[in-house]
Amino acid sequence: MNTKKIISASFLYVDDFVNVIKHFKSEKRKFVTYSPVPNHEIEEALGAKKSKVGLFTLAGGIIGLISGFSLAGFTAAEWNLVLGGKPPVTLIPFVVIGFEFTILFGALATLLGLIINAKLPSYKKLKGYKPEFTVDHFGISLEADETEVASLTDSFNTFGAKEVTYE
Amino acid sequence: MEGLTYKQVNDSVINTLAPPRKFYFAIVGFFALLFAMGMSVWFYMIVNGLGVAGIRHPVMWGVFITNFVFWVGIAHSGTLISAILYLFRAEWRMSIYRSAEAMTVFAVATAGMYPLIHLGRVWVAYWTLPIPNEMLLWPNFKSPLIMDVIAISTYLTVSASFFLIGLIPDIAAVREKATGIRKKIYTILSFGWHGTNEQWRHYGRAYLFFAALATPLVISVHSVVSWDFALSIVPGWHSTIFAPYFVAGAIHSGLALVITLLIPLRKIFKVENIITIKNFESMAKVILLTGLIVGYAYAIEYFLAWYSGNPYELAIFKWRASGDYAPAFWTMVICNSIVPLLFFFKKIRTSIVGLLVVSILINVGMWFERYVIIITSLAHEFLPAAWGNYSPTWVEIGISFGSWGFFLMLFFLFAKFLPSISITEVKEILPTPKRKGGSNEH
Amino acid sequence: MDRKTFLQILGLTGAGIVSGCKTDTQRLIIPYVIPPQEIVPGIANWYASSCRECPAGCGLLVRCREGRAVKVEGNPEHPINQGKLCARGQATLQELYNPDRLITAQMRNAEGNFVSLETEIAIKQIGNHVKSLVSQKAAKEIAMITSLNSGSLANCADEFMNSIGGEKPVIYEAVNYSAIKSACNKVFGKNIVPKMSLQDADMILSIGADFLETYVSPVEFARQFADNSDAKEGRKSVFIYAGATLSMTGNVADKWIQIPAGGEKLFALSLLNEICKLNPNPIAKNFSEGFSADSVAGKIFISPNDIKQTAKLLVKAKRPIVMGGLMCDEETQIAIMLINSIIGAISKTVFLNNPLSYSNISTDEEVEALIKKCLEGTIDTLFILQTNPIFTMPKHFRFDEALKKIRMVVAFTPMLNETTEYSNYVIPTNTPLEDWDEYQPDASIRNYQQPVMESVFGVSSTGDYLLEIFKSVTGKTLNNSATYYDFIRANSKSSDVEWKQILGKGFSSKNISVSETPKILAANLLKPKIQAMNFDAIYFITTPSYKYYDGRGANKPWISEIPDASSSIVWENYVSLNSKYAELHGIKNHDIVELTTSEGSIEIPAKVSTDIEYHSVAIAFGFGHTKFGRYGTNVGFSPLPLLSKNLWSASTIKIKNTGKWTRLISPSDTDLQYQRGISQAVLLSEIGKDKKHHEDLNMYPKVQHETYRWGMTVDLDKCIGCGACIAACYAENNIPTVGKELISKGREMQWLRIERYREDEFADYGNRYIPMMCQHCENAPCEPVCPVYAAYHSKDGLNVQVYNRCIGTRYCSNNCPYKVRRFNWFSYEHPHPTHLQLNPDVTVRDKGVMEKCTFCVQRIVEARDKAKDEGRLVRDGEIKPACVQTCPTNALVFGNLLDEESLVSKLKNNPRAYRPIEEYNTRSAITYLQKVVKDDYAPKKKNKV
Amino acid sequence: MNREQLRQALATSIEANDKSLFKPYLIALLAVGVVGFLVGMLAGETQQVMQAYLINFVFWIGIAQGAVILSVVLRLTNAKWGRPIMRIAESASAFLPVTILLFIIIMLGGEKLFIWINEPVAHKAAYLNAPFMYSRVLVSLVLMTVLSLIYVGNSIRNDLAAIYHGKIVPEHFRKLLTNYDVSRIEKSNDKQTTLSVILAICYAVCYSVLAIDLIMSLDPHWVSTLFGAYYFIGCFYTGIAFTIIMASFFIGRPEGEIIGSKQFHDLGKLLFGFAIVNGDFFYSQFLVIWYGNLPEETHYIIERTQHEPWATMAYVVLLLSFIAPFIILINKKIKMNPVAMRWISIGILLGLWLERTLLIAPSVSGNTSFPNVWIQITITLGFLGIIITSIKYFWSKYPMVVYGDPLLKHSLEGEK
Repeated sequence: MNTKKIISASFLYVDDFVNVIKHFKSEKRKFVTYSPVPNHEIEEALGAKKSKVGLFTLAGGIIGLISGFSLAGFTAAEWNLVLGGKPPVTLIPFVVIGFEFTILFGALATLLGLIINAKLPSYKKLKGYKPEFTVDHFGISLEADETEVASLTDSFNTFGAKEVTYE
Repeated sequence: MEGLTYKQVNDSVINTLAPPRKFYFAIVGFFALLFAMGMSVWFYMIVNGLGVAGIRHPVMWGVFITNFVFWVGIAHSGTLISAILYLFRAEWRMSIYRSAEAMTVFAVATAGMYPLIHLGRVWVAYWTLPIPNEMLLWPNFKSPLIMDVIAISTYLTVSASFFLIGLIPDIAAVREKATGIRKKIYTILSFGWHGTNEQWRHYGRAYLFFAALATPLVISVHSVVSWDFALSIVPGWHSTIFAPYFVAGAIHSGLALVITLLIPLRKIFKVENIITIKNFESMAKVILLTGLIVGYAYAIEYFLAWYSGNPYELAIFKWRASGDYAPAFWTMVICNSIVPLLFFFKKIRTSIVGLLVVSILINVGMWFERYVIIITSLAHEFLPAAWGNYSPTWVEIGISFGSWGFFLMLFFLFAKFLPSISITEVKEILPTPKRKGGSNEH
Repeated sequence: MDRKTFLQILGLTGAGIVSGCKTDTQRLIIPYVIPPQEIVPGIANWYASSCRECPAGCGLLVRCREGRAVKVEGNPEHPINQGKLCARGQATLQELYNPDRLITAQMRNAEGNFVSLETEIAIKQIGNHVKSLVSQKAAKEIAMITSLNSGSLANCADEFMNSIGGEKPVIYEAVNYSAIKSACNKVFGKNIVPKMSLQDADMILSIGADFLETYVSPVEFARQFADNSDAKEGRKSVFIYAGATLSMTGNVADKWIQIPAGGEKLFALSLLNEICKLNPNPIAKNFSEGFSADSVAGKIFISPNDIKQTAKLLVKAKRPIVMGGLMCDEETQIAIMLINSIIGAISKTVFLNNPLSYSNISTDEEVEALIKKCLEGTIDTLFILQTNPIFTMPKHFRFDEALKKIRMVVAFTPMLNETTEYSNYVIPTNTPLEDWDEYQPDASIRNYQQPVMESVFGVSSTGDYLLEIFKSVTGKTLNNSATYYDFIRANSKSSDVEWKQILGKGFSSKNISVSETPKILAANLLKPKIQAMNFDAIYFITTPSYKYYDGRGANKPWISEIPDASSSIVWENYVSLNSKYAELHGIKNHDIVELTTSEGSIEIPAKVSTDIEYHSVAIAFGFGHTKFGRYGTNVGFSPLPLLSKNLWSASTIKIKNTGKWTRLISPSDTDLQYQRGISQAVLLSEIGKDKKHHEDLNMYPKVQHETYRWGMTVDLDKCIGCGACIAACYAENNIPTVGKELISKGREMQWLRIERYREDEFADYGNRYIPMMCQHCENAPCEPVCPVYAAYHSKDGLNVQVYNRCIGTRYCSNNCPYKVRRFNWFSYEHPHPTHLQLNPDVTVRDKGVMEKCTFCVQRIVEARDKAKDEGRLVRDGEIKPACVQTCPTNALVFGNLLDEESLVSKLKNNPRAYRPIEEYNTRSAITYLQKVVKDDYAPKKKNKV
Repeated sequence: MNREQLRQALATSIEANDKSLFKPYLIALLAVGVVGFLVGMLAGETQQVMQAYLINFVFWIGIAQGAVILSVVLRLTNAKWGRPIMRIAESASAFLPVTILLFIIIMLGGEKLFIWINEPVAHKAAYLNAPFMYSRVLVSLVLMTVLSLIYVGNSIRNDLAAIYHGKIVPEHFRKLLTNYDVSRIEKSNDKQTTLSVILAICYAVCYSVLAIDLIMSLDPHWVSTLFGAYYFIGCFYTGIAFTIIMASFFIGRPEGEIIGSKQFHDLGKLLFGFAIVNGDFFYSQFLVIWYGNLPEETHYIIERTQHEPWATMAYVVLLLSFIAPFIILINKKIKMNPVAMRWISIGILLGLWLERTLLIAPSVSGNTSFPNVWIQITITLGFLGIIITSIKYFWSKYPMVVYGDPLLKHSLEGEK
């Protein structure tokens, strides 16, 4: 019977780590990578698509712009009062309101986008995660059959892994 | 910063969160007391009426609004450093932006109290918010004050979110070193961050968009603050240059306060190798630029007041320089546009003493700038029979000190409980660890 | 529900114990216009009455809401004031609602302290005492001193004293015209103070007569003066003021002849001398022999030409008048009377057939005779009726000593004052608005007063008390009158129908036949005695304050808070010094100087100005009470210690700078207008020329008004700076007074202020006034900046302030170029019973909100609704905001600007029209009309504004 | 492209010493300008001619100086990305000496432009009088020209020194490189930084003076405190746009090989940023004036936004200089496309040119008449001819890459 194990390896050097990623990618294996800092080379190696957070920002911004102008415009029309000779509904000063709402809604939508896309908050402990990954180790973890553990450990070591563990 | 490793950075920043000594509690306690004192004075004023303060007819705005503009200005440097310089890819921001950003949040919170303090009827302050109600009572969105309410609350929301987003990976790092109750708190605050590349992918984009949104926001916020004055017809207020001039002034004072606070901070936390003199020098250069802009604005306002031939404008500007508030005026001119010129000398902008002295003087000068603009214009408006001079009473002074207490209390708490230097971003500017020779290209 | 019950339900009269003697009179009061009915809540009742703040006798209308008087206004039908009132008249409500009024009688006990006792018991005790005197045949030991009453109360007092066999009452007034009376007697054989009129007068010479302030009948004079100087093209009327101080009156003169205090006699005599040269009159020539202008002018430091020119003008004029002020002694008044006679003023502007009530005032000799008796110990009991001689009598009279000698001094007064300090009994009385009375300002008019409301403190009138005492002395009623009301009713000799009409109207009048102009009696005229002025001496003079009169107005904070017309100083007085003199002697504003005369010395702050002649110093009288309620005590300084016998005549004085310093409080720091053209003036010949053109530019579409656009015009040529409008505004709009401490901090609450500027267009002297209130701008800068729509522009053009919506950001005030918005820095107190005066139609604002002039929107709404009910538009002149209503000179006009035919629209197109700070595009609803300076009298022009 | 390839390309280019400066189209442009000018004058349309001339004057000097300031800013901010296009921006400086000559015509016809020359405004006469104003403008122009030329010259000398380091210096550069070699580049760069600071400060001051004198004073009763800054920021904005257009012409040329899409991306971001700043400065003035509603300020705005033909033109200006660039430049791909960027920049320049017209024409020739289109077009073409000629001259004579700049290495292959 095959028991699944989570193997996780940590690397000190980015170039080693990139090689590992490329290797496992070519093997079409599923794996999770960790890094203490974001890194272009790693991202390139992973070849992930551009994040969709930007769409949230854009949508938020547009909704904000519309709601800012309409809030100001409709409430002013509701009051329908002349102030200092200025007509009740006049767009020029409402630009500020429209602008601020654009920013506010855009920012909140970005926050929402981040939370949804990055699946935050997620307090479940990830298997294969090690504290060093937030310090200086680049980590990779993958699910493997128990039988594969040894060979995988070996291949990690050949790529220069500092430490390989499994559970 | 050369030669540091990820681990060294990680450790030295997390070390700043080591359990504090008694002295620290004494300081925080002192500021908390100061804050409580300020709050009591405010309460006294609410009960008795605004008459206990020095504001009067015709100077209806005084130290409260001066403080408001001052604190909003302070806030601006944080966003400048964290967002604008992020977009400009300036590396010198990395080690200082976190504390600058914390300053932003606390300064906006402090600033936000002042419009409330100065209200005649603070208990109905919520009428300024667009809260749906069955009476269909909505605020007047044409009023610069409502623009201000919207701008400041947007600013507080966005800068606080930006601050928290930036903190997430760092708190994850801190979490791993923490124990006991602290660990639990940091775990919650870290939103379950693990630093997977999937997370980083979204995080990077989100951070970029936040920066892209915060940049125009920061400019708009102080523009809106300036329009609190410029949209009036008060001589000395009604000026088209106010928006850019206030933005520059805000950054001027904000950076000065960042320098003032970071110099002792880096000493206490022994992070001189992370917050280096180079960081300060870069800030000094920006201060030099903003100082020049502010000086340009002073000069052009004076010249055009004469050129316009408007007797009221001209009278105000003459009176500022020679009237009852001339000392304040010259303090402002010298501290804001003359003293910063010292930063032309490399010796001064790279000396800790020089930086500290100049930045403190700028803070004094910028406070007086707002004081001069607000008070002198109101005191000598159109009708000479309605002129009157203003001076603050103990109420205004007490509340002002209280607000410093509030700000410094928060800042000290922050410094001990959250990483005051961005661990992640400092790591980012270190050379990427590579087996085949490092490079910091990223 | 009747009025009384209603009041009790409202709980308005805490001390509503009504003395039994008067309940039966309560029902008979007659409201003005509205028929006598029960009070309808929310609907105001108007009652006619009469103002008793000074003896001028203006007619009043009292507005009552829910049974309490909330506003007084002039009675438009009354011949004296024709609807107008001065600041003192407006503030008469603060006498009524003064929180320091007595509730019960006060009796001095053995230790010399006052104890309260029931007024009825006190009256009984006094009655018993008088009874015992009468029974001991010692009625001659009873004396009475009373303020000026002409009509029923005077009759009542006379008959009271007469019936019990006491002395004839002495009528004492500090402001008396006995010099005129005796001069009139000597010249014409008539022992009277004649009625004077400025109606259509084309040449007015005032020798120290402040006829716009306190002189004889100021409201009447102000109206007449403004009427005939209405800026018509090429108008001829000329006003010359000769005196030591440029008073509020002198300020509107075409020319000020600066004569030193005490120089009036020489001036008058030389003028008479010059007039005789032009218009010979042997008696006058003889009287003024040796006082030619050339010989006299140098002695009073003026140019002979000033006298000669004045003489020419007077002779040439068709309806001239010369008036002599309080400081003029008998001989001066004789000279003036002779001038008036020669130039033909008699029966045109001076009416010997119509004696004023002032004629009844006892002479100084009569007063002194009474005091002498007291000092000799022959007076046992003295009744003091509504007068305060201790405050006004110079020490020469020794009145204080006299009072100490008397066993029983009974003072009838609403509240304690300096004289009550010497009294054994103080009987609290009603104020004029609370009770019946009758007053005759001159021979042609009888004013009637009704109790427009329940007595605030449940006390009675002086007349009722006298009748009570009489009853307890004799057991009979005086003149068969059970109450004072009956007494008046009987005195009126009218039928019931007439009586109702009279009460409804507030007065009755009769025509007086014009008699032959009397001949001048030569026999009585002795050659005048003259002392030349001394170049080195400084002469001191005091004049009654236009705010406090002889001091009786000092307990009214509304008036105290009105900045003085000539110095803008509030709550206090000072000594005026000539600026050249002050400079020479190192005295500056606010320095405390010591003034010493032969009689005594006082210390008083100095105010330096060019409004006073070099050799003269002046102090306003009426300040410096030592006991006059919370508002009146220790306000300013009394010059009494400096004075010998005559209160108003000049005396030499020594001035010493003490080196001490105080701060005279004024709401404005400067009186220069820096050529900003705020209060503008124009030469008569240049009216309409050289007007600044303002482009009609607007970023936004023009504001459209429906039906009405309320607006106002203010004619600065008519504005005399008297402050009546301010007092009216206080009364109408529930504006709190704040005291001088807060004013010094810029916390005054007046919605309407009169800005005072020194002329800078025309050099030398004079104050320029401009009433400044909310301008109700079309493009109001205050409105758009309000975050919560608390300020907005209404459809009929008002700039509306919604107190309930205001959150107190105060931005509106910052952005108001006219600085007319007021902020409630505190919650202001209205101590009991002043809160009863509050106008129920106007919100009382709490701390933290902004407020300002509303154009009396409550009046606008009322009139508009009424017009709507009647299916018509509001008529022009139907709405009068409080300030417009009371303005004695009609300087303010209110109306609909959309109506081309309205008076305000016409005035708006007057060539003198301008709007201050017009270049800021505020499009205000208030248009000012430039003050006119006659070319002949224009001081040398400085640079043009 | 590596360093040696670049060196060779540059050397080839400058040694070619292209004499065919006056291409037929340039001659045609210049001729059209001169003819338009003369015909207009002869037809008695002096004011129209001078107006068109002034519009073009303030427009083109702004472009040339703005481009130079772009180089200054790139230097001061140590922008690595900007090194490949720095010299292209600097090349606009060739137009600057010409501006001084061009100004003489304004001096000659100033009466037709500046109403206050014949009707002095009393309280401003001390400042607004012809001799003082002309000297102010001349001093500003000369100062900026001299400083810019020194700045560009120093930069070129460093490059030549680097290019000919160890090589034979061609005849016409010998004088420049006398006693000069690569060893002095570092010190020179320090000096250049100082000079940059001076240039930037002088730019702000001088161009504020020019804005007030040449544009604001046309309506001597109007004042806006931001106007000086609005003008010099606008000039910088046009300078960026113009640099983009010039850079786009280098694509395909050997010197242009180091200009990649990254440069256009960053220039595009800069353009986007300054579109916003320019719009912000406009709004800052407009909002304040609109809100204040003071006739002394609003008459200027009302004339230009509520009366035809200016009202329509105002919307076109807003569209071209702010709304269109703002919307288009959000897109990253467009920013990286040189041809697209060229056309966007031309659109922006057109917008700004119309904006100058909108500022100047209503003040000069009244608020109803539309400017004479033919005079406008011919004179504009003439100015275009002059600036192209001067820039072409520069291009043919000097190395078009800051070869000696230490930060250029980031744009070269094999050097990181």
